[in-house]
Amino acid sequence: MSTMAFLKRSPWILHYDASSCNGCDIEVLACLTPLYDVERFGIINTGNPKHADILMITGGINELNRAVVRNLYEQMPEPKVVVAIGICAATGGIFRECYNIAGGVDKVIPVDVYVPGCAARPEMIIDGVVAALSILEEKRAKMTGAAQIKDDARHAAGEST
Amino acid sequence: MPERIVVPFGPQHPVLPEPIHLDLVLEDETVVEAIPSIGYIHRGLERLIEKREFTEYVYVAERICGICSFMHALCYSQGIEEIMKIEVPDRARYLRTIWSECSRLHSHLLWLGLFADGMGFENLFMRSWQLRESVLDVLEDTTGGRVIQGTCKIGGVRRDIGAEKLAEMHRALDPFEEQCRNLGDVFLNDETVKYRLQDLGVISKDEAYALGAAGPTARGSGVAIDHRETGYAAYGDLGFKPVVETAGDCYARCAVRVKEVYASIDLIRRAISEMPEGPLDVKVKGAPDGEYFSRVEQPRGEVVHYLRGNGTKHLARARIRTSTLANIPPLVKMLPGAQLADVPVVVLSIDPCISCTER
Amino acid sequence: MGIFQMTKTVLRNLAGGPATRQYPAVPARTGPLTRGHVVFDPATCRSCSLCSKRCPCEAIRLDKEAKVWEIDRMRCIACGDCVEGCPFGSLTMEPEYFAPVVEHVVERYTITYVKPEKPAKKPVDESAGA
Amino acid sequence: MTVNEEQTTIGVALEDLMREVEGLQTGGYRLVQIGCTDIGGAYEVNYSFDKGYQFRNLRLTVGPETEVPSISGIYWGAFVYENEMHDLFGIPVAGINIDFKGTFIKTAEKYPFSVTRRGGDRCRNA
Amino acid sequence: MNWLIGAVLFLILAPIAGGLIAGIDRKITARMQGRVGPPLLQPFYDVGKLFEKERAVVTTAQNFYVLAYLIFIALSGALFFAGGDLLLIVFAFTLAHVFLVLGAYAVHSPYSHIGAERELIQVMAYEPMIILAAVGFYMVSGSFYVTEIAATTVPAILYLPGVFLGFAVILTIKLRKSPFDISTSHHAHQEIVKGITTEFSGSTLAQVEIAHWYENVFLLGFVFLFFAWNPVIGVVAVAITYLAEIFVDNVTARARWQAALKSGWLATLLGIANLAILSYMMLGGA
Amino acid sequence: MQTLLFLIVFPILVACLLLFVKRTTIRYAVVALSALAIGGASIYLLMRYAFEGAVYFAAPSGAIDLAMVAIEMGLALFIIYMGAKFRNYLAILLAVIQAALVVYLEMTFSGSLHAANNLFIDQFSIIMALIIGLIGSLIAVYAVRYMETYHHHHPEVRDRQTFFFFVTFVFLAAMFGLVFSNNLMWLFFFWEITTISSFLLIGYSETEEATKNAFRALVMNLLGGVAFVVAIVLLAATEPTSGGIDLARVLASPDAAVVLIPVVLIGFAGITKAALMPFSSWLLGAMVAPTPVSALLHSSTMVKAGVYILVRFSPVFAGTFAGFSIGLVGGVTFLVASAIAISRSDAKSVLAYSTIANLGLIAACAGVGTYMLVWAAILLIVFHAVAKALLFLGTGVIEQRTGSRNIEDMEGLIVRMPKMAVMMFIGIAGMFLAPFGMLISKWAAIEAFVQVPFGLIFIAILAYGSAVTVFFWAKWMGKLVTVTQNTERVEKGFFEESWAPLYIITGLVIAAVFLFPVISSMLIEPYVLAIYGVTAHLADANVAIMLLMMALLLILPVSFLLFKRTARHLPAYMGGRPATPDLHFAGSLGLTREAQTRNYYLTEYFGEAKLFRPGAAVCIVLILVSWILAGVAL
Repeated sequence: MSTMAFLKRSPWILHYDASSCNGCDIEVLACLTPLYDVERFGIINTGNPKHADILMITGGINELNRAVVRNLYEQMPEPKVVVAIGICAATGGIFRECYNIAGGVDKVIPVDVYVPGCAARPEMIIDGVVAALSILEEKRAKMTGAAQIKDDARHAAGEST
Repeated sequence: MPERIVVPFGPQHPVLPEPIHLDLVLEDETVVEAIPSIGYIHRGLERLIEKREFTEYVYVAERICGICSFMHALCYSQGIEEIMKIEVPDRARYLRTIWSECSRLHSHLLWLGLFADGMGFENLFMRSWQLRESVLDVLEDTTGGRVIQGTCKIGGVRRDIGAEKLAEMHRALDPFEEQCRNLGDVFLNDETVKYRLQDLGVISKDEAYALGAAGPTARGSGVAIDHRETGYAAYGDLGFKPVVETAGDCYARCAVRVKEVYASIDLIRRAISEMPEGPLDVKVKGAPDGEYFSRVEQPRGEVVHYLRGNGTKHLARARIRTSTLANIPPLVKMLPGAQLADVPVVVLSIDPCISCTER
Repeated sequence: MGIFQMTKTVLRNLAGGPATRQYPAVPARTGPLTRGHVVFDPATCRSCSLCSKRCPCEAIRLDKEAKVWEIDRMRCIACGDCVEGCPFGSLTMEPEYFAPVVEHVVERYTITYVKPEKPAKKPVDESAGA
Repeated sequence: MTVNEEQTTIGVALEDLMREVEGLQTGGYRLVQIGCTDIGGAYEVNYSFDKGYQFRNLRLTVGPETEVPSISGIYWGAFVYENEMHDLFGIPVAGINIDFKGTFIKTAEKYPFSVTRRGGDRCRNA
Repeated sequence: MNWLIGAVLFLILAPIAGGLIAGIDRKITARMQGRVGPPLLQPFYDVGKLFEKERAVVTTAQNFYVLAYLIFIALSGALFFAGGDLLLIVFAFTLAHVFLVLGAYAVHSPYSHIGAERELIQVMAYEPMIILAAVGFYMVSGSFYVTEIAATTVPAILYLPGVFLGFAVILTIKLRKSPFDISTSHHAHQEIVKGITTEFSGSTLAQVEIAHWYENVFLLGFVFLFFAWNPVIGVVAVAITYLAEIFVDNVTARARWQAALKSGWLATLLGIANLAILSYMMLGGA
Repeated sequence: MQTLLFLIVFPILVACLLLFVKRTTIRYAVVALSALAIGGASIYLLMRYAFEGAVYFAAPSGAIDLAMVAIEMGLALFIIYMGAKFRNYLAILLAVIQAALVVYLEMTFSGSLHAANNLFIDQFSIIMALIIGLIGSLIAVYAVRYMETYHHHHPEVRDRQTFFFFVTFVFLAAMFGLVFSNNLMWLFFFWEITTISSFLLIGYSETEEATKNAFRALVMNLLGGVAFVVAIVLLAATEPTSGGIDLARVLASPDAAVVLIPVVLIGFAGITKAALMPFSSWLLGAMVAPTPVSALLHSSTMVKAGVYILVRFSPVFAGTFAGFSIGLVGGVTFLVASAIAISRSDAKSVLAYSTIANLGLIAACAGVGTYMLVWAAILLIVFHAVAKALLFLGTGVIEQRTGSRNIEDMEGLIVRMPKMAVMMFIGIAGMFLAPFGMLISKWAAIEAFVQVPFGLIFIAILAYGSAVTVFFWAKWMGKLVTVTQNTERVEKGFFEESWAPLYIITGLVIAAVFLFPVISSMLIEPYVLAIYGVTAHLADANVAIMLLMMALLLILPVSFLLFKRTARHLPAYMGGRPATPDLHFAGSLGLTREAQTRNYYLTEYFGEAKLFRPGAAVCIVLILVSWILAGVAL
């Protein structure tokens, strides 16, 4: 396995609006547009979990989207990170006390980076992605390490038989 | 015979930034049946009135929707003011109008961008959102927030716009309008855009009215309903005529919004030049007791806040009916017969704001 | 030409160079009013708890006994209501944003204000403008 | 007060509802919304209509389990409000043209606005 | 041995050239949209990243088809640069795409399936024009062999302007550029998610991308044939053609499949008209 | 000559024997053994005559001629009887006209109705004999078990299996006779036998629809038959002294303009038999018959007789406008039938339209008739026969195992019936993919048409037509390879014996690719050379490349093994909506729905209703034009 980390240079994101008020939501989209242009960092908004490395979630978890969020997360190939954008995604935010809000995204899937703000600004989202990149890289290293160990184990088993 | 294809469209879908689900039944690529299902964003914030005092609830109302945030705050505040018989100072009314129209501008530009994206016109999406950023800059400079303004409160507004800033805004309007008109020309005259929009998702005037369509969806079909005509905030002073198109297709709905962008710029221009001096707010004493159906014209159409106070700091009921909810029945009627490629275009043509709809 | 309406924009973009704000290289654009994050001055707080009462999302907690002021950044909507409401100017709104975090922690401050002889409690003007 | 608009509210009995609604429909009114309010042990259902910014509101008061007829036969678009009424308040609505059968707005707790469930803290995260 | 060198050079250099072209494309596109855009080498980062990702599939069969797609695209390009029979190259090219389509079909997934159907519609749209272009070259140079077409001293473009225009139209389909990026799109947002590549991820997706690079170089080589009598003009013309495609990509909305099919077939008619006039002239001249 | 006679007579004997075999096992043994004998004889024929060019045999005539006329009259009476029984008066009318013409011919030109040689064999005949002998008999073998199951599934159909196999073998005999006859009267006799056999087989199930369609086939073929007799009358009348009904002499006739009219009429007969537009409907109607019948009609018999006659006479067509016009009938048929195939979901219907399209292509080649095109046409006949036989038999198996022959129901066949799916895959690939045969032929046809004046029309037709072909085949292939979850395997339970013919034909499809250079150089090129004095062949480099690609295709499946190890399996993307592995998801309105993936049929653009009439109209005009042009040429 190569040790070159392309992952950091080409993070593709999947954005899902859990139960956001659209505030953070549109700021995520604004990141793609000329003034912020996150494609500078190789970021593409894929819209397809199978292609994505970073799952960006805005808004908190409610009854119906719980399964959707988990489904999307599971469909992403490893290594992957989750960035919770905005305070609703972190804790449920101002809607924390609503009867249909179960809380932040971490109630359902592990969250790696929390971006505060109501609404989170494009700059904060960029910062969040940057923070996510190093985590992504760590996970990749761990993954290849694990694969290496597995391989070694297989070899060892092969030799013994 | 074509066979039937069943596709789950959404809730996560790249073209729809918000979760809405459609059970699409297709024959080849023609939609024969499309049943929406919503509820992915339902938070239940109407019940937050039990937890928040009626003055604090403005912040919740703002976050019903992050795009038309100011208008929700305005609608809520006007409702409470109506119940409590509060007379809002003139300058506050004008400032509210300016921020309302700025919100409308940013909402429409945002929508135009998403609409272009739905048509697969990436550059146009980029251009629309680039223009939108200049509106957001103005909003940030005058309110401190890009998308959630937080300046409207019961009895007036929380911030003023200084004379200097107003003059600067006024100066910026002309070049901005020119840029918007260039953008609008693409939407209105480009052949590929026309090809994608014309004769698509047609709703006749009678149908639109009978289905209770709101906002540009209704006006695109020739139904001249625009609540700004009732003259809330400063619209009464500034004078206002709704933008109406008659074709009832996606192109007409797009045209309404493009022309409303121009109209909004004009309204802001006049509001700035006629801006009265005076206080920003009046003191709110006591608690609301009574009920009122407060109605405001959002970028997406008429929004209704039904507010009912019982003389305590907590309202007895806040019921919010947003324009997208009213536009879902027309949407259900529009989809059959469209092509799969047109589904996002048709869905976007009502400018769905799901977080408003589901509260 | 009906087909190439976008040409003008494309050419202008090509000629004019990108409009991108090079964010991490160039600091974020903020205005004087920009609501970034709330800063607390433990030296001036007199534990009146108005801020925590006014906060619409219960992000601020004040423990008068333990003299602890807490803010949960993951609840704060940066509305500025606490800043406006603070009678002692202990809270200010800074335009810089609060950086993303990898763990959700509540910020905690110990109030260092020493109470003078006479507690000075002022009535709060609720509608104080900006 | 910055808004100048007439709002009239007319009480209506359950059996007169359909007739009244039909009357408004022939009178050229459009449906603005249907909304419910919990008035302690019973519901007020507001059917709001508008014609040229003239706001008319039919107010129906029903008990907790009373079945309400659907007006979606008269106003096709009423199904969104009626489904909502059912899902949030638990008011049974008979004969909706597009009946989501409780899946229009799916909530963690069924009928969160229902009067019969009053009392007790329903906020999950408080 | 010349042919072998051509083929080997293609197999080695085309991914590099193709990736660079993709990088330039993305940069120019970004500039046209008033953005900075990604680094020039971004496509390589992307593909490198994809190889680093976990192998995840819906069904293992999909990998087989995609690999076959890559191999046959490379093979048809190699045949082209080896100077082979143009018709055979076109058929090998079609075969490659059928494999891609089968890869998408193999996955039991609605979006992938719709993408596959659309890809087939695209194949149906462009195939006649490619065949016709080959026939056009035959009429000009008297051979179906790329070697001989490239060696001709006749400026093919002067005889085949209609064919060239028609080819430019289907080139838009082949490069997956708006308005004809209907089966899968380089742009993020499409009604069928990622269409044909929806279910491909990791290294499989990287293979699709590399195949696309091969394909682009091959197609640009095809464009070059129109100007082959003068290599300098040829290279300039290829660059201009590609720029024009990027430009069109940026000033149009995506079309529906009907329009793609219609355009492809009308373009073919244009080519036929061109060839009809040409053959009339040749008959008259003879 | 013994082999020739054996191939004609032996099937008839077997047919008679089969009339008395009631038990399936014995029938299977008889059919399998005779298939072996027939196949062996055809291969012997290949070994014996492949390098000898055309060989003519003066078979005994006289008594045989008389017997033939007698049988023809008998058949006419039978048609009249059937026509009366089912009130189809058009059939009666045509039968009467035909009988009258035959009688007239016998009475008036009895002196000149003797060909110097009644039988002959050349490389083209060998190819046809191989197709009939190998594929035809394999289909017969397959049919034994198929028919048993067929009657099991269709208890309402009267069990007439003895009759069925009788007709089948008579059919094969007639086909052999047809391709070996040098005497046009003989040829016509066998021609009529095929017509009547197909009539009987199509009507086998005796349902109303079957009878209707059988009569449609009969009427259309009789129409061709009438044209055939008229042609013979004309030939006999114009060249009474030289023996006008001698095929070899007609082809070699120095006065091409004179023979053109009769040949165009025979060409018309070929058009009806090959089911080109506007006569395509009989072949579609023939789908009501049990699948082996369809396989026979489409691959080795009947329609192949039609194109055989067209290719046989193509030297006469070559360079004439009448021939060009007939070629255009084929071209238009190719384009329109391919397009209509897009809109069909019934597997047999798709196969039928594809057959019609390919026959159209062969006719186009034959009509224009340059040496390269004849080369391509023969290649097309070969490849089409093997691939189509496989596809029909495969469809039959699938229908019997899954209860449906709708392409949509073949979704996931790779999981449910892996063996069958692979065979179908190969069959379909054989129909349109490089490096399989049909594509080689198309490629050759394009290269050939380029060199023909006005060949551009055909190139345009080919370009559009083959693009359309890719669409409908590939989407079918896609259905087969879809890996569905939670589906049951249903392959077992089908009679083991029936797999053998399938395996052999699959082998033939693949072998055809590897052997086509041999087929070309050993059989087709000498034939073309003999007729035209020049011949076409593929460049060696390209042959090598084709073989390379084929090898790659065979090697690639090995790569399957590479992926199995590490991949993690994910569910399909469903817009984030959680779904079960078989794609059920919670849809709107509280319903559980299944995400369905279906093919596109584009009926609005390619439907039969949209395209058939215009296509047929153009073809009718072109046929009339060919007659007029032939007349003008005189």
